[in-house]
Amino acid sequence: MTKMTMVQALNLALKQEMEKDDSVILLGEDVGRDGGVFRVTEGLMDQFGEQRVVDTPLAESAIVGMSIGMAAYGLKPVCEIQFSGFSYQNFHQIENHAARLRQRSQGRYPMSLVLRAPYGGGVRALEHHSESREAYWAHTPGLKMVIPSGPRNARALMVSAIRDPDPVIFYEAKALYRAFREEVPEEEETLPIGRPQLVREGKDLTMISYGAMLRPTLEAAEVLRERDGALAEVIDLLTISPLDEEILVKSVQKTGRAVIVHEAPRSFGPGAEIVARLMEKAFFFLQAPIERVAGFDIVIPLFAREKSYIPSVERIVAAAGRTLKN
Amino acid sequence: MTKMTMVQALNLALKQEMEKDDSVILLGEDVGRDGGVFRVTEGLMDQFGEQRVVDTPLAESAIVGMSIGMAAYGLKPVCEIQFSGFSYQNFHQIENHAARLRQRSQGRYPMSLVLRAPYGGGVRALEHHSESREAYWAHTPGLKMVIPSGPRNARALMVSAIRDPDPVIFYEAKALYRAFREEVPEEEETLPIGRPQLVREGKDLTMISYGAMLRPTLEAAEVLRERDGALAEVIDLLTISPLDEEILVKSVQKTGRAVIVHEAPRSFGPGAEIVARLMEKAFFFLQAPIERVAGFDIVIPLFAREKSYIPSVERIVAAAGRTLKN
Amino acid sequence: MPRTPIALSERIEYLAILNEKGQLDAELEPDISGEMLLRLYRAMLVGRRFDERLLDLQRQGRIGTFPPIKGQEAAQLGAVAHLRPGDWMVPSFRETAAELWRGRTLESVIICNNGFSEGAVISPDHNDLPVSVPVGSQILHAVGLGWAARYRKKDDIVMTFFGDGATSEGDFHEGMNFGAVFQVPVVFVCQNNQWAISTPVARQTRSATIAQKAIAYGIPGIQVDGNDILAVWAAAKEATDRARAGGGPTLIECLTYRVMMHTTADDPKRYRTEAEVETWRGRDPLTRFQKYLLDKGVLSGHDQLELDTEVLQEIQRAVDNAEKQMQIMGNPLDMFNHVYAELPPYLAGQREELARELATGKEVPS
Amino acid sequence: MPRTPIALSERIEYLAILNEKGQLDAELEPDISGEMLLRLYRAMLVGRRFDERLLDLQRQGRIGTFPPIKGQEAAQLGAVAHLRPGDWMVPSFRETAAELWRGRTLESVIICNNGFSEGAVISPDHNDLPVSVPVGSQILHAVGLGWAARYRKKDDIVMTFFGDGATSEGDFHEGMNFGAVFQVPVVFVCQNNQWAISTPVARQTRSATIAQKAIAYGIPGIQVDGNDILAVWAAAKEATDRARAGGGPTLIECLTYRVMMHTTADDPKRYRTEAEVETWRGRDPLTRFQKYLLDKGVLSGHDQLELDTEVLQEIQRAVDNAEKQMQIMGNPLDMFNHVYAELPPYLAGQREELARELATGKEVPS
Ligand SMILES: Cc1ncc(C[n+]2csc(CCOP(=O)(O)OP(=O)(O)O)c2C)c(N)n1
Ligand SMILES: Cc1ncc(C[n+]2csc(CCOP(=O)(O)OP(=O)(O)O)c2C)c(N)n1
Ligand SMILES: [Mg+2]
Ligand SMILES: [Mg+2]
Repeated sequence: MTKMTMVQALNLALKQEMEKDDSVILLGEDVGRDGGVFRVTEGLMDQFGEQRVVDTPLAESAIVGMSIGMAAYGLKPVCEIQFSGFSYQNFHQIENHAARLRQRSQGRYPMSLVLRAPYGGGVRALEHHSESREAYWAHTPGLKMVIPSGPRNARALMVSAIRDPDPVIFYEAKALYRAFREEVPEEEETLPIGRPQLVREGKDLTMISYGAMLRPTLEAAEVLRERDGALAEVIDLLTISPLDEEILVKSVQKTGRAVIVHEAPRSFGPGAEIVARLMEKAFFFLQAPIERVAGFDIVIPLFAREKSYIPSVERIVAAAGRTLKN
Repeated sequence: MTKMTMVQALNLALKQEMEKDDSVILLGEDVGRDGGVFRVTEGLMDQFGEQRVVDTPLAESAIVGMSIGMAAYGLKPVCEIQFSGFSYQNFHQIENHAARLRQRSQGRYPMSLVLRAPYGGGVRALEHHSESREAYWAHTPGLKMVIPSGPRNARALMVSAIRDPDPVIFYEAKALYRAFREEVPEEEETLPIGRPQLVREGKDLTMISYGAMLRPTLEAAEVLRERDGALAEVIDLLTISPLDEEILVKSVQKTGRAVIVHEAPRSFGPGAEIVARLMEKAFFFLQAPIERVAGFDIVIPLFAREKSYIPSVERIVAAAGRTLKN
Repeated sequence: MPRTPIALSERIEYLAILNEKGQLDAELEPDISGEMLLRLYRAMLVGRRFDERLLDLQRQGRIGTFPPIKGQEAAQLGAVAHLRPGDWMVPSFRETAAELWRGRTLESVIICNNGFSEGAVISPDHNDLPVSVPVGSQILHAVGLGWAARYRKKDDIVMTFFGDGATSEGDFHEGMNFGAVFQVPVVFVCQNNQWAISTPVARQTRSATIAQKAIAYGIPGIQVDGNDILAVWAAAKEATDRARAGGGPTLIECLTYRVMMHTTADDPKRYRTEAEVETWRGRDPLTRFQKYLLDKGVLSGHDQLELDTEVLQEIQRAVDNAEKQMQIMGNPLDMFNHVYAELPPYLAGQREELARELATGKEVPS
Repeated sequence: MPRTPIALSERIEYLAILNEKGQLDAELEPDISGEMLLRLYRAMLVGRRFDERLLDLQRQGRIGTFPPIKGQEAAQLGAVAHLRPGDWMVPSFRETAAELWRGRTLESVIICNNGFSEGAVISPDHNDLPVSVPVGSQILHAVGLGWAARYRKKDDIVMTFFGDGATSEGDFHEGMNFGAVFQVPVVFVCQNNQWAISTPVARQTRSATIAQKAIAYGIPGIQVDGNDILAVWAAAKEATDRARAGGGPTLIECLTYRVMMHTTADDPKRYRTEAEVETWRGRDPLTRFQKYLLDKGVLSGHDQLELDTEVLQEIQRAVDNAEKQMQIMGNPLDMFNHVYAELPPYLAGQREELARELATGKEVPS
């Protein structure tokens, strides 16, 4: 095992899958020579050549549309959209085709395609570089929407995403890229797509989060324990959609309380669906209204004010405190 | 008052606003000579000329991007996207700019822009012509998302949308275009954007819907009264976002039960947000889990099977029945 | 350092071989075998008669909205005839004749147009994509397929079709550009049928031809009389040969005409004159080709009559067949098929909900 | 009906006036007043020195990521100088020199680059759009503005800037096409600085020039030496005059070079050689123009020194000013401003939530 950043872990996943399977092709803006603007694909063009790591012209719809053709041919394209804020240029290719080609061809064509995109705030980036809009994809039938929360699960989920027969939108939190290191085994590791993970056991409250928000959520859980003696169970979604609510429901049936944390705008955001699922399956266990700690329903501000936008440990603790008071 | 279809009522709204204000400009594919594929803009090019009703080349991003420029100049473009299924071609123009230009220019430029698009199923249309994905826009800060449920409110809301200083996505249910007629007054009528309407009073249950689903919801309410003597209160959202939950919350505080009905896929759909709002503000009044009756999380089927996809009166009644049993 | 004219490396040409009266420019006549000529003729005939029959079915409410192809048979068949089964055809939505050439059954077209996705099947021994409704979007898939074929060192090539209207979409541009930069083996065939619903091509673009747009991408472009199957054949042969030989993509503009309505939901009288349509009826690709074949002695008057009957019978059988199949189609649960390779749990739950609902005969629980 | 070459109505030309050594092609010398020449020179100087200062500030952590413009001053200023205040400039994100010309303050640039949206202000007496990061997207706004100006019967024109990379985006294509079809008064200025981050222009497009893409839209296109402010001036004069006279849009390709990194987050050593950069340093637009002005006697060695000091002082004042302003900026509640004309109720509630949170000094309620 080596200690790796998330960038390195993702790089490892790509490298190993490319070594194993010559149908895995990387493409996108600056992914080759430059190694990607965040260096996730660093060194891969040197190792695999220009035929497998493809620097494309600057056009997102083309990157995705071309990937769709490659996937229909039976390749496994992993395309990069430089920032998720520019993935709307290819929205129609995803909605109209990637999410449907299996269905539109009555199962004839597979659509093993991964769309990687950095998302979220916290790195003093430019306008349009900090959004968190996974709900768009999550609401689109035919897609899978995956967001890892650290180097090790990022690597394992990326391997699973590449092997998945369906299109996977894979958001990578910029704030996590180099935030911390984790032991990542050299040998292959996968994680099932569509399965959230219990990452901290508790009994008084269920906290649900993912991506860059998992760590402040865990910190908040720790504050709650230290300060109030309240034991929070924490669940890392990992897959936003298709959302499997089983583990969430079980936890809330036990704790009767829940707080959901994400950076995405609150209204019509991922948290709403989780509330709705818990309403459907755990209503009679609920002892307090479920709280959502989320981005505000505004354009995410430029970086000087980002800190007040993105959910903080304090804000999470406060929400949990309200929930526990009921 | 004349009895009008929704197509005629929308046409009236456009015509009258264009007569009053020469900054109102219509543009889109086939909106001029042809009067729009659903005839909503019929006769307007004859009346107002090619400078005010603009047939554009076939490019949705350009239609919206051009409208953004027009709005920044101070005009009030009303652009048509021929089917909402092709509004993803312009998703980036809406997300990156229309929803933000006011903010991006520190309030300097208004963004009085209406994007009209037919949505939803039920008219035996082609692939990509029947989707209901209002949640994409509703989750986008800076936008307003409006869906009328009949000729009269369509006319009034269209007038308000045109006068609104912010960008409005205006979805028109194809299934309603010629489904029925309503009295529509010749004189001006507006409806506030951002305000749902109570359309049927009741005490046992709150039913929330909008657009084409309002009528089956009302029918279901009638079935419940006749069959079970249960009195359902029915609310027509009209504005999906920004969602004002006040009237929803009041109703559920009274009834303790709610069913939400929409065509859009259930997961991460508009219903989820309504559940979450009611959770926040009416939790302690709830006597049963809130039910969502919605499209399935699949690609909407071609028309032969559409009837099983779109929520039916029976399905709504069944959900209400479950809610009332608790 | 004066103002220097920039010499362009691309030349744009116009090609026509068989004129409106079916008269041949013998110098340019392509060398096509008698057998192939007859196959092409039969395919044009099937395309024409089937289109007419679909219109009847639609008017009788036996199928839904569909886009007639009448008048565009030559543009489609002259091009697609150069593909091998293992090649890829990436259609737009108005290429029924080409799809049938590629082994799609008449039945499947009827079934699809009647709202059953089971009709969207691709002939198992052909590598084609299904009909694509979002205008221009499929062009990019063709580029990806071509890229993949080359990567796999196959000599498969790809042919994609789109309309004049499609050339306004960003995806057309991005597709042409990627195709050119990556030198993929793709033939871009634009059926310039003069209209995009109610928009005439002169309002679609200010360029005098679609073909000259190739200059923007540094690839060869050619404009042909798209109602002249020999011209289409010749241009497409050059382009497919080039693609197969690794010479990269070509843009072919076929000048043709949408003789019918855009789709059966459209009323072209609102925006164009009968006189214009008449002019183009006079340029019909089928009668023109027929005359050529008769002149050439490849076809006799007798063959012609026999073929007519045969084709009509084939279509009738297909209609009967399709209608029989549709009676046993229609399990609503099938709409959950193929959304994912495997149904995720929550969605499986939704399928069960529907199954229960169907089982109780839509009984309302009380 | 043989193969006929199609004659193109568009001619694509190349224009250069002042060569790399600052030597003039006197025949082509545009007639620019001495005052304007000095204004242009000063603006180039401010653009250059400010860019250098921003880089320092960024390296010191006093501002965030920003895109340097060094080497592209002539391409921007030679073009934008033809605009009247009431005209519209629609920038991409690398037009700081043009923005300053149009009355944007140095302070606002610093403030914006330090993450405060208050910096995104447009000079009140100029009609410009703010910086636009999504590549190519702004081109369409220019078309809409131009359309609106013509509709209002104003003789306002619009100039929009974009890079070579932007020409690959669908929005470039759709914008050029709409602009051409509607004959809007828009000048499309492509700063072909040879790179889009790590992608060289040869990999961006297979066409030999960007200018020839105009042929696809049936509008005039011209390629100029973008480091030669006289050539840019001359081409832009022609294009702006044409636009103002109702002659429709023009595409100008300015051949220039991105001498620095893409943004301060980029390391160009990863993908290009120092030798290439050196070559282009030798074509510097500022020294070239300086030599011309000295030769012409419009500028003296003394003026030059004085100007240098003056400009540095101006920049220093702006930095001080901006840093002072930023100390009192930063009420997080301001991020709720301008999202809507009026805050909707639920959002007003969110603002209150934040206000309460701020008021309690992030105290955690227990
Ligand atoms: C992206 C998109 N926008 C709009 C439509 C609606 N629409 C269907 S066909 C069509 C016109 C297409 O014209 P053209 O490309 O010339 O093809 P033709 O119909 O003439 O074969 C339009 C506007 C669509 N299907 N897709
Ligand atoms: C739609 C979109 N895709 C990707 C990016 C990321 N990005 C920013 S600038 C840039 C390169 C732009 O190249 P060019 O248009 O030549 O302009 P230059 O940077 O050379 O001025 C890229 C890929 C973006 N901002 N917008
Ligand atoms: Mg057409
Ligand atoms: Mg560039």
